[in-house]
Amino acid sequence: MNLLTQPVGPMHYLLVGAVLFVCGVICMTAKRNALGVLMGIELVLNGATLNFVAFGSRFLRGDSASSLGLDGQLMALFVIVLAAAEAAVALAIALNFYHTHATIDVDDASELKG
Amino acid sequence: MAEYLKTFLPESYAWLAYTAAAAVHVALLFVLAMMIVAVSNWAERKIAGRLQDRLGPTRVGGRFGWLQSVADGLKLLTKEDLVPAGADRFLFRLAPYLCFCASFSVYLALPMASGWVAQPMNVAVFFVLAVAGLEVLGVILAGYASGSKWSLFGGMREAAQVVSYEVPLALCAAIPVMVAGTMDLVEIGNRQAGGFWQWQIFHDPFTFLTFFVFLTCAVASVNRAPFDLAEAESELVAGFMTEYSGFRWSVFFMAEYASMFAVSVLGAILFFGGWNGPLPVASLLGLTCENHPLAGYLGGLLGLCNLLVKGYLGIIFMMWLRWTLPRLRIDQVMTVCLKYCIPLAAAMLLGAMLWCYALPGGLWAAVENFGG
Amino acid sequence: MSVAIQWHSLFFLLMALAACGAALAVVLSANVVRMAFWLVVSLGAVAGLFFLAGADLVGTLQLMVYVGGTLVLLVFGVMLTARQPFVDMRTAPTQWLVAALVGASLLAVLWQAALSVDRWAGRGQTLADRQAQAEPTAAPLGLALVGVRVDKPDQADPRLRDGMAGYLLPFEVISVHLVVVLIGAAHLARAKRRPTSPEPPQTPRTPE
Amino acid sequence: MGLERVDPEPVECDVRTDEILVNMGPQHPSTHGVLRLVLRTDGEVVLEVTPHVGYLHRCAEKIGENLAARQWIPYTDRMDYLAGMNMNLGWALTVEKLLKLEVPERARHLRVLIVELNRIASHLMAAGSFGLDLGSFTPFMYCFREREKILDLFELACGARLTYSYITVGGLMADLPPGWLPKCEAFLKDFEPVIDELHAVLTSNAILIRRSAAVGVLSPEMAIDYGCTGPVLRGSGVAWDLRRHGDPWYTRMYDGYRFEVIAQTAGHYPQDRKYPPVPAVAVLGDSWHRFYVRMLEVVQSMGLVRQALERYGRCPAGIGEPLRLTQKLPKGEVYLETEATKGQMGFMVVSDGSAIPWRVRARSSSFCNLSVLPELCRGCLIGDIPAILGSLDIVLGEIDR
Repeated sequence: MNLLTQPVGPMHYLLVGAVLFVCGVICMTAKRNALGVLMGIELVLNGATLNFVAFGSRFLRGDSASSLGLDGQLMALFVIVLAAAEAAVALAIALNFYHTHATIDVDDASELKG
Repeated sequence: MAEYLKTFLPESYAWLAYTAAAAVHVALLFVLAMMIVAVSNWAERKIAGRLQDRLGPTRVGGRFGWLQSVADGLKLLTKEDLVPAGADRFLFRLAPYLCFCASFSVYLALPMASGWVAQPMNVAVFFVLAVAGLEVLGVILAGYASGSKWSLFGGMREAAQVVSYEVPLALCAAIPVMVAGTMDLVEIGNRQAGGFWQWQIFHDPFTFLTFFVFLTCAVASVNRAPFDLAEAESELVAGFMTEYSGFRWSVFFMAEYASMFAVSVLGAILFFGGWNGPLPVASLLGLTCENHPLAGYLGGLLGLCNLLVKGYLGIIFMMWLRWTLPRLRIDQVMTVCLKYCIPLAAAMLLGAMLWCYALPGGLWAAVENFGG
Repeated sequence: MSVAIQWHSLFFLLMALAACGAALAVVLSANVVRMAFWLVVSLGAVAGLFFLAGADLVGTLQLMVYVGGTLVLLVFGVMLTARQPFVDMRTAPTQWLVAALVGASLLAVLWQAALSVDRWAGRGQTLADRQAQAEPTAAPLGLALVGVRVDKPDQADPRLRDGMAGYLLPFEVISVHLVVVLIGAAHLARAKRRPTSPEPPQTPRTPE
Repeated sequence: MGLERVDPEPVECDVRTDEILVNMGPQHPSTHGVLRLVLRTDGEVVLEVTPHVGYLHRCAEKIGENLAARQWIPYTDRMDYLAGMNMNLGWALTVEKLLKLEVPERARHLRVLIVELNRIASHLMAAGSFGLDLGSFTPFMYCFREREKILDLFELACGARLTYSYITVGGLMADLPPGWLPKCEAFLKDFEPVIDELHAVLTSNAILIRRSAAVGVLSPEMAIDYGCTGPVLRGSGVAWDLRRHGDPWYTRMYDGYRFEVIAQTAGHYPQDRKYPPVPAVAVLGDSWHRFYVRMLEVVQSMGLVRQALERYGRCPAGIGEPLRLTQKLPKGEVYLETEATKGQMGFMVVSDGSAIPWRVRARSSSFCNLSVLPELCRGCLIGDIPAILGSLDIVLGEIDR
């Protein structure tokens, strides 16, 4: 009940962000499906965005001093928009790879190995 | 409401008051949405019947078949709920509820009269558009999880169509937002109080034209004919709903009607004054909160009726379209969106922007200025 | 401070659990469509967290662009590349082990870092205090994007006060970047063959 | 003539994905019965269509070799069940030609009357279901409403609404009941404005035009090569109608009747009243033209019905004697094609001198019309398949027999 009775601060957001970030990293390293890797990247980006919003939120901090203020939210906006662009390009690459290799297993993408 | 309930309860049970208040709000919204679904279902059958020179339902619940929706619901509830052998069972079962959640969450931010909104929101227009667009995820998952190629085609079509039509829809919604200067739906509605000449559709020629682009995109984004490609009966059997039966199918059905009404109400608030009638009857009669809380309540009720009528006009228009027009082909749907709707909406945005810059008061003010 | 439940905290807990649980499910599910589904849940819950942090514009944008656009695109990609329905590519146990080790150590570092600053815990204010400070963010954000910072009128540096602290340039850069990326993605996704039909029947799909 | 052939090369599409093999039918809503199409598609683009027939095979021809000639009439009803009268007529004329059996003048006009009414009913069904295939439900109901009125007339005449067995070898089963002629005239009068309605909701509907114009273009050469007949052939601009160009044994039934063969020759359709113009996007031989030909033929059939009504009324009583079941057929063989509603319906009878034919054969018009489907559908979109199939207007009962 401790968590329920005390107000939420940026710390709590950071913890959630950390979990998302780590899940994303594991996805990126462990998944063999190119789209799985892409999903890992999305998770990582979201974990980071969460931190930006948490630090930028006056609502959480309660004090406006030394806060990121609106900059945090602006960063979050940019991350979201850029993630959309990144997903489009990554998907195009995955599709192209699929046409040439008939699979999207990233372990098969090894032509550039010496 | 929670504060009112709290007075009856000891301090340590304050949470009960909040929960009860929340439950009542949720129940109200849910009942509203379900009533809309039930009435729309009946109306669709009746209107289709009349358009096709037949009577439509006449048996259940009296001469006009008022209770047909109840009978339909009972039938669907008692039908067997099949899951195909090749389906991804988990996602297959979940997909209808995802659709349902998305289209009902829209009601969270839709005001039903001045101030009658579940969650007042600063970015309500944006929120409504965003949440309404989430319905597509349920459809895609349904199409994929069914393990049927027809369903897959339906899901793919829906994905392509809805993601494309969100762009012109958002552009069209941006124009009244810009004219009103706020994204708060309550505020937008209140700004159009007065009379029908204050409605935003009559603000300037650009908003007038925008409404028709908005109408096209709205019909397309809720997948109604002639844009009902995802469930194109003669091509894809029933698209993403092919493998669904019984209750799960009816959940999709409810989601469709709920989002139809939501988009109609959104259009009504953005362009047709929302809860403000064509003539300012409520303020003429003095039905405002300043006079008496009860009078304010009555005025709100009047506004609700206004909005419901406007929303239903939208729904009836969509039904009329559905039972009249043939279906477009997928490439033609995309052409309509990319080659016509988006450039038109963009041009309207530019035009409305210039108009707002040159004649800030809108057409009515411009006429008055000219006369004066 | 009363012992009554803080509703804000309760909802935060719900959303946080949904986000973390779904993120874990993304890691653990083998089927790529289920991964996409859990990702939707996770990102949706993150949008909820944004709302709870008072960032309603960012939350809505997350719902619209991320969940409604990017993820639809992703699921679309999954469908296009699923050779047989319900593909799963198993990862070797040793790779899982390495990934788990990396993840666990990273988590430990981040966890420690988050807990290390006491000021971040957010103790000491009531909800009422915070609600007094919360204000709509849509208009200031929009103004900041076109270069006017209404939230920082007391800038010491006059250059920053005159709009240099705004985000007009990044905004423009990102707009151009988006256009370039979308054209590039559309070009990349096309098959490298000359279509023989005079009018291609399908245009490549791009997100908004 | 400004014809465009469909590019026979498989269409290259932008975003290439896996080829999918899809089964369309035999339980698909728009395959007009139990047709099964196997589609090889790349996304929405159809690379190849293979029709599979035979789900409705009932050994009709073999049955005909074990029955007296007149007993086979009910089986012809069940071939093209949307135009039973035309099927009856085809078989009756074939056997009559073998027997050199003349029918009385009153029976001749009654046959024209009934057969053309059935043609209207069949074309209405084709037009309505074409609209339905393109997603427009309401015109289908309008077409059905008018068709019901024709079926009511048939019910009055012969007691049946679908499988009539009315026209028989040697004449007809019964003369018209009293009061039938005014009812038929009333129907024609009511029907006239409905045609304009149908033109408004179907023929000149912008979406329908865009869905069907330049879709499934069938060149006249290809139509002839594949043996396409009826409205499908005429939709490609070939003015060929067996009622005018057929066997004399058949064409003399229409002696003295005025009607136009509906086909776009020299750039325009024969028109005796105002119809919606041919849209600029339409290409001769596409789905829209096939549909349009049927709509115009309905009007021609109405004219024929009017003429037949008048002539029938002037004839003395006597509609012929049905052939006795024990009557021996003369030795020999006869093949006769008639202009049924879907195309040229041919019947062949070979007799060894007994009352029961030695060999019976039916040449299905829908079968030949369907055979061109793989050519028409190559490279189209999935949404075009119902449009093309609907414009071919096939009936599986006739294909599978």
